[in-house]
Order: sequence, then C-alpha cells, then structure tokens
Amino acid sequence: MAVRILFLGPLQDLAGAAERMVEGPLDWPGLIRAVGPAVAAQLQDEKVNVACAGELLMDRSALSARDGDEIALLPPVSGG
Amino acid sequence: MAVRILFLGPLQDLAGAAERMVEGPLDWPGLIRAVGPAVAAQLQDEKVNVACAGELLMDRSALSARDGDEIALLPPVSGG
Amino acid sequence: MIDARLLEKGFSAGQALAHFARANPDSGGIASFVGKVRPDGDVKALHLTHYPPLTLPGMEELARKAMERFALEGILAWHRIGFLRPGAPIVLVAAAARHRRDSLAAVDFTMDHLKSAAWFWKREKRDDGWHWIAPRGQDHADLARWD
Amino acid sequence: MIDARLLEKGFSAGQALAHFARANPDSGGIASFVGKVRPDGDVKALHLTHYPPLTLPGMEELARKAMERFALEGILAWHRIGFLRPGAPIVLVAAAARHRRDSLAAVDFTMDHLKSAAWFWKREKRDDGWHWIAPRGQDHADLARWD
Repeated sequence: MAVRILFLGPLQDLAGAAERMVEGPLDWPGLIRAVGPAVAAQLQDEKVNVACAGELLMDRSALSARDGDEIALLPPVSGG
Repeated sequence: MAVRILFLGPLQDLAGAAERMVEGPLDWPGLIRAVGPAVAAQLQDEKVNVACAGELLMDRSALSARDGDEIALLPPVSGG
Repeated sequence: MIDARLLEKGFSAGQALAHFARANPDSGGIASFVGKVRPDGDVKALHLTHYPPLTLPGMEELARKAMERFALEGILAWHRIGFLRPGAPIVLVAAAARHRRDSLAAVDFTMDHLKSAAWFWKREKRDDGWHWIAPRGQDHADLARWD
Repeated sequence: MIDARLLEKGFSAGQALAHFARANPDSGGIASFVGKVRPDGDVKALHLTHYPPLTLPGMEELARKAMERFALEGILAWHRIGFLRPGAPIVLVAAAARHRRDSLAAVDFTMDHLKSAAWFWKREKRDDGWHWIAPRGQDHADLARWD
C-alpha cells in the first residue's frame, strides 16, 4: 500500500507521468517534495486544486493522506 | 373595384367579419366612418397598426387608399 | 444562411435542428429554443392567424437583424400558423455561431421579437369557447431590453 | 428530471433533444446549446480528460443548482470525454421550463459553469503535436456574471 498521486491535465506533462506512487502518510510539505520541482512550482498557484480520497480540499495545506489514499492534483480546467 | 378592409386578430370579432369592402378612395376619417363604432374605438389606440397595399403606415392619418387597395388593421400581436 | 418559414402543419424540432446543424458545419455552437402549446388546464386548441403580406417578410427582416447583431453563421426561425393541439410546437428558433454567447443571445433576441413584434395573433379554445390572447406586459419588457 | 452524462462515444444532439422533449411533455419551452469541436485551421483531434471521482458528481450538482435557480421542469447536461474529431459535438445542455426566459438563462448558466468550473481538461492535436488548451479569461468573466 502507498499513496497514489494523480497528475491531471497539463500537470501530467510536467510530471512526466500520469501518476506516481509514494510512501504514506503524506502531508502538504511531503507532497511538495514528492512531486518534483516542475509540478511543485505549479502548486504555488492557488488555482491548482487538490482532492484526497475523492474529496476536494478546501485548505490544501491541511492535506493528510494515508496509505491507500489517492491524491489528485487538478489544474485550472478548460471544458465545454 | 373597391377598397378591402381586413380585420386581423380580435378586431374581426368586433367588426363581426374578417373583412369589408367599401368604395374608394378612402382616407383616415373615411376609414374611421367605414369600420363601425366598435372598431373605430379601437383605432383610437395608437397600438393598432395600419397597412395599406402591403406597406405598414408610419403615420396612419396619412392613409390614402385607392380602389383595389387592401387596408389591414393590425391590433397588438401575441405570437411566439 | 437564413431559414425563415411559416408552417401550416406540425414539425419535428429535433429533425429541424439536425438539418440546421448539417447546414452549418463550421459553427462552434448552436443554440435553440422550441416553444410549445402548453397543456394547460382546459385549453383544447390554439389558433394562430397572421397577415401574409407582412408576417414572413417581417420574420426574414428580423433574422437579418439577428445575423448582423450577433455575428451568426446561420439562423432558423420557424413559426406555426393554423390550428394546434396542446403539446404541439409553435415556434423554433436556432442560431449557429462561432461563439457560444452570441448564439444564445441571438435566440433570446429573436424569440423576444417573435413574441411581441411579429404579426401573429393567437386565440385559444376552452370549454366555454374561443378567447383571444392579449399581449403580456412581460413580453414588452423583454423586448425593450434590446433597444 | 436531471439527465447528466459523461459520454465516451459520439452522440446525436437532435436525437437527444427529441428524447428530452418527450420526457418533459408539460413544459412550455425547451432551450438548448450544443458545442462542437471547431473545424479550425490545422486541428486534427481533441482529447478530453476528466477526474472520475469529481466530474460527474460535479455535473449533477450543477444541474441541481440550475433546477432550483431557474424553476426548471428538466435539465440535460451531456459532456464528451476521450478523443473527438473536428465537427463532433462536445457538449449538449437543454433546459425545459414553463417560461422561455428561464429555460434560456438556465442553458447560459450551465454552459458557463461547464466551461470553467467543471473538471475537464482539453488538449488538441495540431500538425506539430498535442497542445493543452488554457482556460480563457472570457470564460471566467462569463462565469462571474452569476455570482
């Protein structure tokens, strides 16, 4: 078991992969370290939303992921 | 030949007919006399438009219909 | 492309829209509105009359105005005349445009004008006979938004 | 009645609207918008991705908001995912209401939210490869109208 980090939309190009598995537990500073510098720079932008275990986080810095959780990094959307 | 007066929409109930033929030529006072009191009362309302020979009149009082012309009395609409 | 019609018989809005989409293949979006005879209370039928020398020419002029005002690639405006049953479509408007907001605004604009500035008169048959439908104040307020 | 769907394959907007009309027989009017992949310059294909745990639930929540805000009798919101060719429909929104203005405003509202507040990411394939499509400032301005 581990924490799965999903890179949505353009973030997957920056991460070089659609997802990455890391050891849990994982908090916000741990996530910043785990995603590499290119994605970390994007996470400075408040417009990148974060979901954990299927729930959107109102406060990203309160992230607390355990083994088995999925973290999704959701950059600004362009639907319709 | 004569002037045909068409009563559109609810005016035809007031006129008791969908149309009436009268002697031409016909001006605005002549039209008022020709349509009967019930329709004449409606024509006081500026919202009743008048067309002559297929053209909407900008100024109804300038009506000048000749034999063979059709005058249409067009009350407020309710389409769509 | 302008497609303005007066229809004496019923029509399928879905088929008309499918045809309109094929006729405007390059548009980014198509907005539409279909209005139906409301199956309300005791209304048995609706009768729509018009004035042939003015009605269709007026609809074509309205369609041209909408084309210019909203940068459309195509517009469709179909209106029924004659006798209609509850549930039957009365009016269909569709607008094809490069940009979404243009197509929606064009449909809104065209419907407001068909409601209170096009040459149609409606009456409905209820249990106690035929009644002319008076213009609604709301329709005129809607129209005034475009001045 | 809410009909929100994510579609992995192409669909016919005309058929969907005909079905929606039958499902809402008592509404006075139905407004709709269909957005297509614009056959623009050298775009060969569009790829739409989403995030399953959030995307469809978000569309359903949006549809519920529109139902309440605009007194609708029904709303349909379908959105494609996967690979699309130029000319293919991406999104279809339809709203059935007693009053015309409600149905048109509901489509406008729902489209604005699908454009910039729903979990979709688009990229397009051009001669020189795939490019992510950035959100447009205009889309956010459109969305802010509803606050």
